Amino acid sequence: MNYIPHDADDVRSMLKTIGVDSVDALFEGLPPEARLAREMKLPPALTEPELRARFASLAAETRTDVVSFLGAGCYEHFIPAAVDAISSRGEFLTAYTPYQPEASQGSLQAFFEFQTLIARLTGCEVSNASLYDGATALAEAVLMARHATGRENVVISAGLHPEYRAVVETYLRNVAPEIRTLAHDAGRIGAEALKEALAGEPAAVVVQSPDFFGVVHHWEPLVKSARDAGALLIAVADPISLGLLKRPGELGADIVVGEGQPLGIPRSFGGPGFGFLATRMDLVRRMPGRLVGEALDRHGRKGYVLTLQAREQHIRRERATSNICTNHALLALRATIYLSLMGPKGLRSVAELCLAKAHYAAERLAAIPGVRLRFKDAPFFCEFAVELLKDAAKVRAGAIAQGIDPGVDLGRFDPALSRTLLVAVTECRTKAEIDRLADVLRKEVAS
Amino acid sequence: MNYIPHDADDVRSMLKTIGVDSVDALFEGLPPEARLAREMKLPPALTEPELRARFASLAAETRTDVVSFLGAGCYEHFIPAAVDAISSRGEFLTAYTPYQPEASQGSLQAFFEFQTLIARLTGCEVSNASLYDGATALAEAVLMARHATGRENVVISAGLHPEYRAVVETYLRNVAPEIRTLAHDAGRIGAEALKEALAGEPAAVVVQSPDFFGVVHHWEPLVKSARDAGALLIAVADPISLGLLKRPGELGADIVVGEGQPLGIPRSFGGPGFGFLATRMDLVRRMPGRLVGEALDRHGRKGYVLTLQAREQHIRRERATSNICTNHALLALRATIYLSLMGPKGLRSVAELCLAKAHYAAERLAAIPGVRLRFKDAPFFCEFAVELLKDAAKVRAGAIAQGIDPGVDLGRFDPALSRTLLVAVTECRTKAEIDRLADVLRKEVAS
Amino acid sequence: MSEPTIFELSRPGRRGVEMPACDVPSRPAAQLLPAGLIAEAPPALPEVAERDVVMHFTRLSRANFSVDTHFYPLGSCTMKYNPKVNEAIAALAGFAEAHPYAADLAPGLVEALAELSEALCEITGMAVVSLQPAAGAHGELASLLVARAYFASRGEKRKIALVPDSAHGTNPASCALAGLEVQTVKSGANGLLSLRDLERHLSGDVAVMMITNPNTLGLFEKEIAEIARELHEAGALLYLDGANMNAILGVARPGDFGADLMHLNLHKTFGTPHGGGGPGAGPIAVTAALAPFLPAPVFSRDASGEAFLDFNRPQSIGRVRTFYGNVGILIRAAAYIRALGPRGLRDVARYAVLNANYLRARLAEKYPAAMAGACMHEFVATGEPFAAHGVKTLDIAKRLIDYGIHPPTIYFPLIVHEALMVEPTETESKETLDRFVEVMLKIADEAEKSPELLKSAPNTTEFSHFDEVAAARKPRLTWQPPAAG
Amino acid sequence: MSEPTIFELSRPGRRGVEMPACDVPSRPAAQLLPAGLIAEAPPALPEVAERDVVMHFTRLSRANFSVDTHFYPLGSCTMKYNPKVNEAIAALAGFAEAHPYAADLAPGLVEALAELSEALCEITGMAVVSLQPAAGAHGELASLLVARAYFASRGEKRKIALVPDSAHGTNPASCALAGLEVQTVKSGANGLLSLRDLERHLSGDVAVMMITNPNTLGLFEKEIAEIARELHEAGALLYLDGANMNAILGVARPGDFGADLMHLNLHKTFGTPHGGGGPGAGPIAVTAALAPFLPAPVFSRDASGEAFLDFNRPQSIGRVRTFYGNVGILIRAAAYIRALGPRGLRDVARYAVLNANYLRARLAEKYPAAMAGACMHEFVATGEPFAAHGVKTLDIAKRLIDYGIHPPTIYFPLIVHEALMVEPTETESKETLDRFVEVMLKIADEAEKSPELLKSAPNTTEFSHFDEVAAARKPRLTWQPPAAG
Ligand SMILES: Cc1ncc(COP(=O)(O)O)c(C=O)c1O
Ligand SMILES: Cc1ncc(COP(=O)(O)O)c(C=O)c1O
Repeated sequence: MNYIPHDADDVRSMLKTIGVDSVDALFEGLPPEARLAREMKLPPALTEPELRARFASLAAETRTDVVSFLGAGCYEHFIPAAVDAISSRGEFLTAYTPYQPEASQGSLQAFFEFQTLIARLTGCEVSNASLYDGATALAEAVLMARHATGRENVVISAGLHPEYRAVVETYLRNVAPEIRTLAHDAGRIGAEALKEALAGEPAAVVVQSPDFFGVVHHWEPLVKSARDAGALLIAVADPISLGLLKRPGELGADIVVGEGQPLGIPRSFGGPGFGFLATRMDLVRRMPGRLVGEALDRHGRKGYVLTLQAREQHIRRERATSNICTNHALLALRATIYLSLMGPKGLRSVAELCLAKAHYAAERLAAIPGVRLRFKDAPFFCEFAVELLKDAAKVRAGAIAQGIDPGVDLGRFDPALSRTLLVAVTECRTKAEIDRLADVLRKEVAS
Repeated sequence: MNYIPHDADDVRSMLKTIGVDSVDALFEGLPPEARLAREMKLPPALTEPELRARFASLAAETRTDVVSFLGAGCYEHFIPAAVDAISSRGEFLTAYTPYQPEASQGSLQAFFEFQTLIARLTGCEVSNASLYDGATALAEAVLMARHATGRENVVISAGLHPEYRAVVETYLRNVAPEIRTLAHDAGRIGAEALKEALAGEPAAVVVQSPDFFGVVHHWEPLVKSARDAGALLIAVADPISLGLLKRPGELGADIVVGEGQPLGIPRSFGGPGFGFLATRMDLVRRMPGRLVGEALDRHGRKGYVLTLQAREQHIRRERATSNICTNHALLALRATIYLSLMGPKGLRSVAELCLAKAHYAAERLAAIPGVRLRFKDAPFFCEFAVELLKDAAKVRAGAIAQGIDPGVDLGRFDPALSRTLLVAVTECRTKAEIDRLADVLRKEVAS
Repeated sequence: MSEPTIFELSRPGRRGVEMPACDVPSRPAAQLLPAGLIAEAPPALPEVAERDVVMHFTRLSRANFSVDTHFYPLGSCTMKYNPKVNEAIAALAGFAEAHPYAADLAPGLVEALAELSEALCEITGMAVVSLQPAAGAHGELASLLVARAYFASRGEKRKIALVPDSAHGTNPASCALAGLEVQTVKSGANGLLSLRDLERHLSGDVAVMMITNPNTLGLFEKEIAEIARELHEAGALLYLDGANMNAILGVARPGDFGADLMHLNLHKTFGTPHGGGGPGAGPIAVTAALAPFLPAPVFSRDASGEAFLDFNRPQSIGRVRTFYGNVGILIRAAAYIRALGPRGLRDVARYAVLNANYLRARLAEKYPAAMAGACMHEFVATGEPFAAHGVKTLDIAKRLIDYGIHPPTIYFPLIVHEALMVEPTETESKETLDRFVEVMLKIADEAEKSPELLKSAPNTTEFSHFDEVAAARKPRLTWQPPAAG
Repeated sequence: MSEPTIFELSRPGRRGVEMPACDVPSRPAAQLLPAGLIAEAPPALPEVAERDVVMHFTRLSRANFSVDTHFYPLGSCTMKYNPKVNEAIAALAGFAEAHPYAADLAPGLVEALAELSEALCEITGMAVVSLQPAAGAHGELASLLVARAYFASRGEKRKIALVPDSAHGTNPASCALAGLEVQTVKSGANGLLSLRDLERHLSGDVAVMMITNPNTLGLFEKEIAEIARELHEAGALLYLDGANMNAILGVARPGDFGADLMHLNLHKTFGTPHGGGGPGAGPIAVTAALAPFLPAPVFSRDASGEAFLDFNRPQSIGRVRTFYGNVGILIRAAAYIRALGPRGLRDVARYAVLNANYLRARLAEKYPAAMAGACMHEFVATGEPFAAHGVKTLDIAKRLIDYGIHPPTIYFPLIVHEALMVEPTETESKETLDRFVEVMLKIADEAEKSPELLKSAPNTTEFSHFDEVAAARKPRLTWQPPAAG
C-alpha cells in the first residue's frame, strides 16, 4: 500500500506543467553525496490484509488474559464506549492545531471545556490545553516556579514517582540546581523533615499525593510550609483521586500537575496519556503550552481562539515559556468526554470504588503470613506497597503463571526494594479477582 | 442505566404543564385488566461496566481461535478498516429512512451509489436500495416474476441453497403454486432436465451460481431456455464471484438477486447482511423496496430523493409490490464503501484468490484416501463438497479439536449427505491453513 | 459545494485496497474454469484511492440529520438515543465473527439469544418468540403465515384480515403477501376502535385482526380486551403490531390484553440504531397455541437448562429468512434490555409518555391534537389551522429543518388531515422539548405573519424543494456518465 | 446555531455513566481515610446524560476542518491521509491494554517497537534510536541534552547553538530549555545556508547547529555535507530537524549527509493522525558516538536476536518522560512503515515533491514563490503582490475557508514577507490540486477586483474575525457561570 493516487498520465502532465522531464529531475538539487544510491533495507510492502495479520499476531502475544494489579502511574480504569465513539471521529482525529479559529471551533471549544474541567478538578483557576505526560508537566511546573520565584533550587518529596523525578532531573540537568529530597517517615511527611528540606531557599516543593507508594498526604501543612519558605507548592495528583480527595488548588497549591491517562485513556504500554498543568491566574503568562480563550467575533458572538500565544515558541522563540508545540490534544478530548460522562457523582464513585477495593485487598494481603504492608499506618488511595518474605520478581512470575499479575516489582526502581510489590486496585478489579490475588500470593510466598 | 435525563423537578413541572398529578395518571386510559400489576421478571439493571463484562464473557465463549472453512451462504472475507470507520459515523448510523431529502442527502446519495454499484456488479439496469437478505430477495423476485408474467409456477434448481428454497416456499405457501425442481446431474444442469422442468409454464426459473455446492453454471443456455419457455430467469449470485465471472444481467437474466454479506459485512452468526435485487428498467415499477433517484431542486441543482414510492406499502398499502419498510440500509452503505475501496481490480483479485485457494484446497483434499470431491467434473468457485468415508459430524468434531473447522456438515440439511462436508476457501485462508486442513482431515478420516 | 458521486471521482488505474499475492501454487483463472464463465473485464466499479473514499463518505455523512446530531421526533419510529456501548458489544469478535453453522462453537451467543427470547416473552406476556424476522413488516408476514398455518391445522379456511384505517401501510401489505383479503375497519371519532364497528366485520371468515396498540394516533385502545374476547369468540386471532411498545413497556403486556401473536421492532423499542433506514429486527411472539407454527429454528433450552437451537418443529411454517435473524441487532437489543432491567424498561414507557404529553400540552393551542385527552408515547397534531394562510404540514416540516430539528412524521396516519405525528421518546430532556416547542411556536407565528418563510423552506440546506414528480416520471436510478459532448 | 458549552447543558442530578455497586465488604470512605483528606463535594463537573455528551461532541466535531473532510495543505505539518487500518491496529487489545511494567507479558509489542527503531535507523542512516520523545520539540530537547552530555563526557563546555533564521520556533526554544545560547544564522538570498555565513559563527564554543533539511522554505540545503564537515572540524555537532523528512524518504538520509543527531515527527512523515493538535511522536536518532547518551531505556536486541528494553545505559541523560514513548502513535507509524515498504516510502517523497512543484508552477504567476527554482515537498509563496489592493496573506487564508479548503501555514518562516507555506503531501490527487489552484486563482482575481470579499472572509462559517487582541488582553480561559442577574 502507498496511498498515492497518481497514475502515469497524471505524472506526465504534472511534470510537463512543472517543466521537467522526470520526477528524478526534481531531486537534482540534492548533492550526489547526500543521496542514497540503494533501496532502503526494510521489509517489503504489505497489503492491508497482510498488515493486519502481522500486527494482530504481534498483539496476540500480549497476555491480556492475565488479571493485572499493576499501576505505578498507569492504571486500568473503565472507559465508557462513548469515549472511543466520539474521539475517533475524523474531524477530531485528523485536524491539527486550531490556528485558524473559524475552521476549528470544534476542537477549540472542546479544549476550552477541557481547561475548565481540569481547573475544577484540581481546584485551580486555570489549566492549559495539555502537555505530553505527567512527568513533563511536572518538569515544566518546576521551570515555571523557578522563573516565578527567581530562585534556583527544588525540593522533591521522596514519594514522587521515580520516573517523574528522573524527568525533572533531566530537564534541570543543565541548570544544575540543588535538588533536595524531602524524606518520608514510614510513608508520611513529617514536620521536621519538611522544615529541613525547605532550608535552602527553594523555588518549589514538589509533593505527589497519592504518592508513588499510594500514600495520601495532607496538603494544608505542605502549602503553609512552602508559603512560609517563599517557595511554590507543586502538587502532583492522580485525577481519579480528585473525585474524592480535597483539591490541592483550593487548599493553596500553586501549581497542580498530573498524568491524565486514568481519564478515559487506554494504557497503551505507557503512552500516549497527557500531562495537565493548572495554576493561579496570576501565573498564567508563565504557563507552558496552548491556551484556548473566549473571544468575540465581528458580530459580537462568543467563540474560541488560541490565546496568549505570545508565551509560545512560534512567537517568542528562545524566550518562550516552553518549547512545546504539538501537544496531547486528542487525549485531552478523551478526558473531556470521560469527565463529562462521569460527572461529579460518577467520578466520585470511581474514586470510592478504588478506595474500597484497594483497602479490601490490602486487608486480605496483610493477613497472609510472609506479606506485610510497607506503610502500615499511612493512609492510601488505590495503591499500596507490600513487603514479601520472598523476592518480588519470583513471586510475580509465579503468580503470572496462575493468571495474576500481582503488582509492580519495585526492585526495578531500587534494588533495596526487591522484595516489595506495589499493588494497584482500581474499580475494574472484582472481589473474586482480589480473592484470587490473595490466594495466589499466599501460595507463592509460602512455596 | 436507563438513558433518561429527567430529574424530579423536570417531572413536576412537566406534569403541571400537562395538568395531571402523576405520571401514573397518564396511563389511566389503560383498562385495569390490561395492566401489569407486578414488575417484569427480568434480570436487574446493569451499569455499563457490568454490561460489558457480561457480554464480553458471553462473546469469549466463541471459539474465534478455530480456523474456519465454513461458507454455505455466509463467508469470511477481508473487511478493510475504512468500512467500519465510516459506517459507524453517527450521522449514518442513527438516521432513519430518508423521507426528508433536504435532511438526508448523505444517505440518499450513498444509496444512489449503491444502486449503481449493484447494477454494474450484476450487469443489470437497475437495483433497489436493499432488502433483508439473499433469500427474501429471491422470494420477492419470484413474486415479481409471477406478477410480471401472470403465471403461477416456479422452477427451482436443485443447487439452490436449501434455506433459500425454504424461504421461497414459505413466501409462496398461501398462493400454493407448483414448485418444480430442476435436477442437476453430477452437479451440472443438463439440457434434458432443463427442458423437463420448464414444461409447466413457469413464471420463473431460479438458478444459483455458484450454487450451494459451489458449482458454477453457464447463464446463456439457462437464459435462452427460460426465454423460450416464456419464463423469467432469476439468477442468484455471489457478489464476490461477480468480480470474475460473467454478469448474469448482461447475459440476459431478468432478475439478479443475492446476499450482500460478502461485501464488507461481518458474519455475525448469519445476519444482518442484505439482499440485493437488480433487474431491467421495464420491470422497475414492479420492484420491491426503496429506490433513490436523481432529482432537481428549485435551483435546478441535482440531488437525490426517494422515488417511485407509489410502489410501496406506505402509499399503496395492500396493493404494494412488497410489504417491506425498514430495509438493510446500513449494510448497503457498508457494501458501497467496500466496493468503492476494492474497485474493479481489487474485487477481481479477491475473486481470483478465492478461486485459486479453493482449487488448491480441493486438490489437496481429493488426494486424501477416504475423501473425494462430490462433483469431480463440475467447475466451482470458492466452495466445494467432499464426500468422506466417515460421518461428517464426527470428522468435523475431531478437526475442531485440532483448531480447524473443516466445513459445513451437509447432514444438517439432508441425512443423505451426512458424510459430505461443504468446504469454503476464501482469500482469508492461507496456504498453511489449507495444508493443516488437509493434514487434519487425513488424520480424522483415517482414524 | 455538492459532493460528486463516487463514480465521478474515479480515475482509471487508481487503487484503494489491494490484496496480497496468492500464496498457493496456482494457475490463471482461465485454466481453473472452463471457457465462457469468466468475464472479460471486472465490473465497472469506481477506481478511487482510500483517501477519496474516506473523504467522500465522511462528507456525505455530514449532509444527514441524525439522532446523534439533531432532535428527531419522527412519529411511529421511536428515534431514541442509541447507546454506544451496544455498538462496542455487537462488534466483539465472539459475536461479529461467529458463523451461523458453527453454533456449537458459539455457546455464549446461543445463550445470549435464548435469554433475549425469554426476555421478550416476559416483556410481551407471550409464550414463545422467534427471532428470525428482519424487521416489523417481516414479522407481520411471518405472524400472518403462522396464523394461516394454525387455521390450516384446524382445517379452517379463514381468509379475511381486518385492518383499522389508521394502520401502518405494512399491515395491509403484509396481509396481501400472506394471501389474506384485507377489510378496513374504521376508527371512531375518538380515534379508537369500538366493539360495535368491529362486530359489523366479524364473521367465520375472519382469520385475524391487526391492531396497533397504542394505535398510530398515540392512543391506547381501551376496548382491546373486549375486542380480543369477541375475536376469540368468533374464532379469529388478535395480531398486535408492536411498533408502539415503547409506550407500554412494563406497564401493559399484549399477552395479558388478549393478543395471540405480535411483532416487536427492536430498532424502535429497544434502542438499536436505525442505520439510515435499517437494519432492524422484528421478532415475533405468540401464544402457546400458535408456537408450533413459528419459523424454525427457535432459541430454546434443553432439560438441563442449556440453550440450543430447536430445529425440531414439525408444524413450523418454515423459514422466513436464512439463518437465525439479524443477530448483530438482536445482540444490541439484548444488551439494552440487560442494561435497563425491569424498572428501567418501565421507566422508558413512563417518560416516553410524559414527554409526549408535555409536548402535546404545550403545543395544543397552535397545533391542536387530532384527538382530545392524554396520549401515550406520541400524538398526532394537525396543521389544518394554518390552511387559512396557505400553509401545509409539509411546509411546517420543511421549516423545522431550518431550525436544525428533524421533522416529525407527516401525513400519517391517513385518517388525520395534515397530520403531524410527534414522538419525542424518553431520552430527550425537557430542555430539548422546550426548544422544540419554542421553535414550533415561532413557526406558527411565521405561518401567520410571513408564510413565505415556510413555503420556501428549508432555506439553510444545500438543496430545497426537489421536483419529486419529475423524478418519478423519468426515474434516473443509477449514475450515468455524461453523454459525450 | 452555536453549541452551548457542556457546562451550560448541565442539570443537577443528571447522570451519564454510572458505576457498579461495590462488591467488596467495605466501609464508607470517611472510615478508610483519616479526617481532613476527603473533599466535601466532588469537583463541579457537568451533570449531563450520555445522550447530551454524544450529541454535544458530535456537533462540535462538525465545526472542524480536517484531513478526512477537507484538503489541508498546512505547510510544515505534512497533513497527509491517515490510514484507517492503523487506527484499528493501535486499538488491538494486545497493544492498547498492555501495561508498561509488564513488558514480559507483551513480547510482540516489544518486538514491534524494536523493529520500528531499526526501521527508523535505516530510514535516517543513523545508528541508534530512542522512541521516548512525545513530539518534535521534545525530540529536539532530548537531542540537545544528549549533545550536551556528549560534550560533558569529553570535558568540553560548549554552550552555543546555531539556529538559522528560517528555523521553526521550537528550535531556539529547545536550545534555551537545554541551557544553550542561541545564535541566529542568516539564510542567504537564495534561502539557503552558506558555508561563508556559517564560518562567521563557528568557534570552539559552538556545541551544535540545528538545521532543518529540506529547510522551512522547502529547499534542500545543498551545502549540507560541507556544512557538516566544517561543523565537525570545529568539534561541533549537526542536529537535523527531521520535520521535513517526507521530502527525502529513501532518497537521502541525514546520517549520510553528516547529521549527528536528529528527530523525526512520526505524526508528519509517517502518517499518524494529528489529533487536533497531538499526540505525535518525536523519536530521535543519533550516531554511534552519541548513542551512549540517549534517554534510557532503548529498544534493542540481545545476542539471540530477542527484542528487549535496554535500561543498562550508564551514560544516558536519563528519562525525558515516563515509560517508553507514545506507543499508541509508534505502533501506527510502525504499521505505516510496514505497509509502504522501502519503495512505497521512497514514492512518498517523490510524489510529495511532485505535488508541491506542480502547485508551485501553477500558482507562480499570481503567488510568486519566495525562492526561485524547484522546491521539495512544500514551497513558500508570498502574498505581497496583493498588498496594492490592501490584501494580506491572512485575508487569502480566510477566503480559502469559504471555498472549503484549510489555509496553508501563514507568516512562517519569518524571513518571508506575507508568507504562504503550501504543503500538499503525496496523498492528494491531481484533481484536488487542480481545484486548489482554481480556487487560489479565483481568490487572486477577487483580491484584485473585489478585495472586500477577502477582507470580510470567511463568510460561510459560523464565526468570523475574532477579536484576538481583546481575548488576550482579558483572557477568559475557563467557562464561568453567568453572574446572577
Ligand atoms: C405502526 C408500525 N407498524 C409497522 C411498522 C413496520 O416496521 P418495519 O419498518 O420495521 O418493517 C412500522 C414502521 O415504521 C410502524 O410504525
Ligand atoms: C520544522 C519543524 N520543526 C519542529 C517542529 C516541532 O514538532 P512538534 O510540533 O512535533 O513538536 C515542527 C512542527 O510543527 C516543524 O514544522
